Amino acid sequence: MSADAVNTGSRTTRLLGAAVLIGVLALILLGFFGAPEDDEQRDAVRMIFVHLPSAFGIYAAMATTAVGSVMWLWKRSRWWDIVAHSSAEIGVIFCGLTLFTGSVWGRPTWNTYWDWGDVRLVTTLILFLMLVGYLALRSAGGDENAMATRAAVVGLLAAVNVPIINRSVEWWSNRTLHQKSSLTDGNLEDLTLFTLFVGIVVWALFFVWAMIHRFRIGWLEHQLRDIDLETALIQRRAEAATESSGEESR
Amino acid sequence: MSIVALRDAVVLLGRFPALSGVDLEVDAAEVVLLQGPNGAGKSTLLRFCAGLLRPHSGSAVVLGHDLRESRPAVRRSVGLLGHDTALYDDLTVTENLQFLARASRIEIEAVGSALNRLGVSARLHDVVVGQLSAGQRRRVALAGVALRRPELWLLDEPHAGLDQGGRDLVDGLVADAAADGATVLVASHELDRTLELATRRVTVVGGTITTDVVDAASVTDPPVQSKQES
Amino acid sequence: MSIVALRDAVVLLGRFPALSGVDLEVDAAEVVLLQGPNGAGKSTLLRFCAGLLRPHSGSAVVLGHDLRESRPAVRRSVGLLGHDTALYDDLTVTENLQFLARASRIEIEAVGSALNRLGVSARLHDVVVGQLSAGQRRRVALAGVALRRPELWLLDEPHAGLDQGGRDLVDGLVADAAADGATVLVASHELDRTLELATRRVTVVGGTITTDVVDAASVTDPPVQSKQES
Amino acid sequence: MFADIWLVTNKDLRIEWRSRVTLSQVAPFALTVLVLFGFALDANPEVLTAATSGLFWLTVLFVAVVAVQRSTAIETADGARRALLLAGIEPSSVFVGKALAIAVQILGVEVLMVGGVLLFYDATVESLPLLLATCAVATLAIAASGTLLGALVAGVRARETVLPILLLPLLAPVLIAASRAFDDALGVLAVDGWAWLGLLAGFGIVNALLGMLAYGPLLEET
Amino acid sequence: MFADIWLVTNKDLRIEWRSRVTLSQVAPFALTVLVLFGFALDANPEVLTAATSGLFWLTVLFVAVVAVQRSTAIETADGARRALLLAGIEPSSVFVGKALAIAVQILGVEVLMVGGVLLFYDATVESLPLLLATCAVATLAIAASGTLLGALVAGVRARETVLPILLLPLLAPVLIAASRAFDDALGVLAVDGWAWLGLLAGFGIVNALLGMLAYGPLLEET
Ligand code: HEM
Ligand SMILES: Nc1ncnc2c1ncn2[C@@H]1O[C@H](COP(=O)(O)OP(=O)(O)OP(=O)(O)O)[C@@H](O)[C@H]1O
Ligand SMILES: Nc1ncnc2c1ncn2[C@@H]1O[C@H](COP(=O)(O)OP(=O)(O)OP(=O)(O)O)[C@@H](O)[C@H]1O
Ligand SMILES: [Mg+2]
Ligand SMILES: [Mg+2]
Repeated sequence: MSADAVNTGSRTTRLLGAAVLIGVLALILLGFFGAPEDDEQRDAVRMIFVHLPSAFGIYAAMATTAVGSVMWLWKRSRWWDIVAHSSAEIGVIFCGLTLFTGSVWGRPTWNTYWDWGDVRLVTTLILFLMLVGYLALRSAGGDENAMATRAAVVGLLAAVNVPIINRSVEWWSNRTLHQKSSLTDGNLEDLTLFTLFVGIVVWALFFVWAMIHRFRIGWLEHQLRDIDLETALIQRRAEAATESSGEESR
Repeated sequence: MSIVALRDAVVLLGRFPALSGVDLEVDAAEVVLLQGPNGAGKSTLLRFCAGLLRPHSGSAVVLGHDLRESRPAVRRSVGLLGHDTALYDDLTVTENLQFLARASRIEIEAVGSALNRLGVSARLHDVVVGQLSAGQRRRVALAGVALRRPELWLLDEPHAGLDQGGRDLVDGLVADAAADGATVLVASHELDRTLELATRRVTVVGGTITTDVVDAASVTDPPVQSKQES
Repeated sequence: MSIVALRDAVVLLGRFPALSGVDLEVDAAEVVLLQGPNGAGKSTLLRFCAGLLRPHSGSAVVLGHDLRESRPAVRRSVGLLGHDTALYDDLTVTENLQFLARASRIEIEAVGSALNRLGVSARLHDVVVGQLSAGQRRRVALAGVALRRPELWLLDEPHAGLDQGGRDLVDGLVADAAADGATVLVASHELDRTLELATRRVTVVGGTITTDVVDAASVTDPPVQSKQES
Repeated sequence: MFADIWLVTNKDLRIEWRSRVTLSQVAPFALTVLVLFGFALDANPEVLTAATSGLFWLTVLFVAVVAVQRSTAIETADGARRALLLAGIEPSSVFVGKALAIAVQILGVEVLMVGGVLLFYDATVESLPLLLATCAVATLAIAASGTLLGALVAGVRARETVLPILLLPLLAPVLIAASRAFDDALGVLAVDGWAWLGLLAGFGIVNALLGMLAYGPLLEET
Repeated sequence: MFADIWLVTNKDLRIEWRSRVTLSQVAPFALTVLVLFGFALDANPEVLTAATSGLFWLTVLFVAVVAVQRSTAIETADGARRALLLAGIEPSSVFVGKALAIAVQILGVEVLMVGGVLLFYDATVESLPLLLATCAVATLAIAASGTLLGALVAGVRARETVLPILLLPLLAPVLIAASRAFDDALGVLAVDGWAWLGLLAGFGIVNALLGMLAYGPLLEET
């Protein structure tokens, strides 16, 4: 443990990190030079290589948060609590990235950065706000256990958004600028599809890599607290030894 | 069967080990005085026994219920008077106690007699609790505990803020409770009063118990005011 | 010149005459014990003398200032310890006292010695006040009063919640203040302790003063178990 | 169960009644916000008409935040929460009881606000049943979420500010769905109000169930 | 005088910093409200553009309510107000000190909000000086009124609700003037923004003076 205590990396994460770097390079090459441009959207279509993997990143992160939250509430397992917290933080990043790439993409294709009527956009934004609230709550401090329980409830409330985001284009098909699932209807070019998969894999690796690091930080903090607790306990008991004679005069 | 059975119980407030390993066995009908310096952990111990705090480690059984699992069951059968009075400022004295009675499934008639028992004058029954004096407020809170006739009484400085008459009432209350077979834990700094009541004296320092004297004699002992400390 | 001079002072809380006509003259360096049943009006009397309440009728002069006109001037020169501690929960002990010191134009160094004086251990100096135990909190509040070295000390149950050492500290504090020529009004139910300290005993009942005994004997009495700190 | 719920609702409403907060403060607050919207959209009648439903429900959301804040303050003052715990009432009963008390207050304010909107914003009611149903269902959904989050933030240091940032996004779906249903009820937009109402009901049920489940663990952790 | 002001400002900001309320909570709150306006005005881009300035300042008003609530809560907990009274700091210094602390927080949030408006509401800045001046002046006016009313409601039983209903109408002039000035700065409307700014300054000065005078008597009455 002592080696890990100095930094949160390990052989696995370094390998993962390298894979992510290489993957991003490959993605750039494939995305810009490999995949063909779209008939209507022209070069703008390349945004999908970041946009969709980011969106899937939200799903993965929120699913992890949901599982972690349930496990905390059920088993009161600190391990899962830290998992939930870590993945929620990463989820905020993915969510922000989705919003950002989406609105940048929207400018050329939909001729607007933002559309208040598009249910998918709106629900994604709601999720983002709820995650910001989640982090605000976490940072408000206070008793660790109480905080974990509160955060778990908020995490679950936020996670409920995910299926809605995903299904919204079907449920409100008249109120969306988004196209329906483009992965399954099979009219993407092969190379585009391939690049998209590369993007998804790279983002998934990034997620795992970031999770491991963030989790280790959280876990180390937790252990530090345990060590602190040991010393605090010793100090606290020492009060008894010194003070059974006099009052706490000093 | 012992009413309270703690073994090496550690309780954290935030990250601070307010109880750093407590071993305590209390049998039915005992009256235990908890003494010790400020910040020793007396209030924490009482709140812990009331099922309001979670044990961090160690084992803890109160009234037959394990505090790691079934704290709600414990809460229903104890009565706790804390430093704060846990009353609704905007409700009158009667309304507060009636709420407590209904919530604890006790007949409403008990309210009047509990208030009488604690010497809360009739003028105050319809006064909003937020307007009471410090001592009046504590009397009402005590009436709320007495009302429930708990099996385990947890009193945190019950004499504080009460006038002479009030102090005598508290003593009577504790004596009666013990006579009825209930168990009482009293944290107090007013040793001269509580020593008379207690059958046992436990000293808490630094979140653990340092001395534990079963003091059958002290029941007859006159209140010398001193010994302990200083 | 008398420090406190009330003549038929009536004070209303809401519409309730918490003081129903008080006549009281206190001279410099007196230590006056206010006793009386719960709800008698002791706390109200202290808050009134601190310049926090407006007289409804009657005349009231404290430290030479008329309470009908110049209450801010009174407030600056008195020190009040109330039932609540008037500290900021989110600031640490030191920060709270430093704030008080700066606001009252007192050198910052006084903070450390006031805390020492009240026996607040060094571990607590950087703890946020909201996390203190009841007694620790009152010690800090008392340090805040001592810090200001007021001409008139108004202490509302200063012993409540303090452990034995703390009680002795309070007694020492009061004795020293009186020796320095300051005047002290103490409301208390712990007569056995305060009787030793006081030079005069005033009984408040129903918002007026019923008995007023100057207790010369006790002045010469040594403050028995004294010496501060055990 | 029902006795306990009524006990809690009754207590909260009695405290409200004693302090007259809803009547003398929340209701004026709601009207103030409505009028302020008028100022902010400054004398642009078409805009105001188009926005009526949205502004109505946005105001209700702010009212809800205020009402929940008050409902939480009642429990946290002087450790009163402890009393509830020690009394041993089922947490789910406490939840339902407090939610009902909040719902009653919000409903009262809504009645007033409908009047205000008709008056200030020059709106007309096309479908009264839809309007009433929307108010009822949305209010229950809001009260359920509000009570849950109220318990959630009760122990947090800065709950005045944490509450709105958690509650408002959570209620955004209610805002949208209730506004669309109102658009239909007020004849502003040709949408299917009843479909939105269904959505609202679903949201309300999910939140109420979640609340009943989560309230216990939340009360535990003080 | 200045030392006292700084003492109070410093204390308030320190408490804020310790609890990170502004950073992690008030700012997201502002963002949430901005977004909620978007939801409420649903898919009506013209309305949104026309209303941008109004919604911006309305949001600032809500932020102000939250910030003042927090600032008041600091003083009222456990009779801390009494400490201020007994310490003998000039009430006017307390007033200025607390107002400054609030102003600093609100200004911080406004910076963020300008970003949000540019993104979500598709706004463009035409005159940066006017924009900045309006923010500064309006914020001071808001902070002054807010602090004054904060003291006013401190002793009131249900201050969570009284504060907004007093503060919001009082700030209606700020809302209007600042919105018009912003309309000019964002190039939405061809009005004379600087003239509105003058009005704003006048309002701010009057409120600040009133606050300094009235704060003492208000602190008195607990
Ligand atoms: C801020 C604006 C946007 C947000 C928040 C957003 C959000 C999302 C989300 C959450 C998904 C994942 C849905 C799923 O497959 O489950 C998604 C997918 C997608 N988005 Fe966006 N989006 C935005 C803008 C855009 C724009 C401007 C375009 C392009 C014209 C676009 C095109 C797509 C496409 C093609 C998919 C993949 C759909 C599929 O295969 O299922 N999005 N977006
Ligand atoms: N979050 C925290 N961080 C650090 N210390 C804490 C925290 N919470 C509580 N404490 C400490 O834990 C102890 C709590 O003790 P407790 O209130 O049980 O004391 P007590 O014996 O009742 O004292 P008193 O006689 O003053 O009432 C105190 O020493 C307090 O300073
Ligand atoms: N608004 C009010 N309406 C009615 N009665 C009130 C109101 N405010 C205060 N009182 C009464 O005024 C009295 C206040 O007394 P005060 O707090 O001064 O008593 P005290 O002598 O300090 O008592 P204690 O020993 O309990 O601290 C109490 O009897 C209280 O019930
Ligand atoms: Mg204690
Ligand atoms: Mg009193």
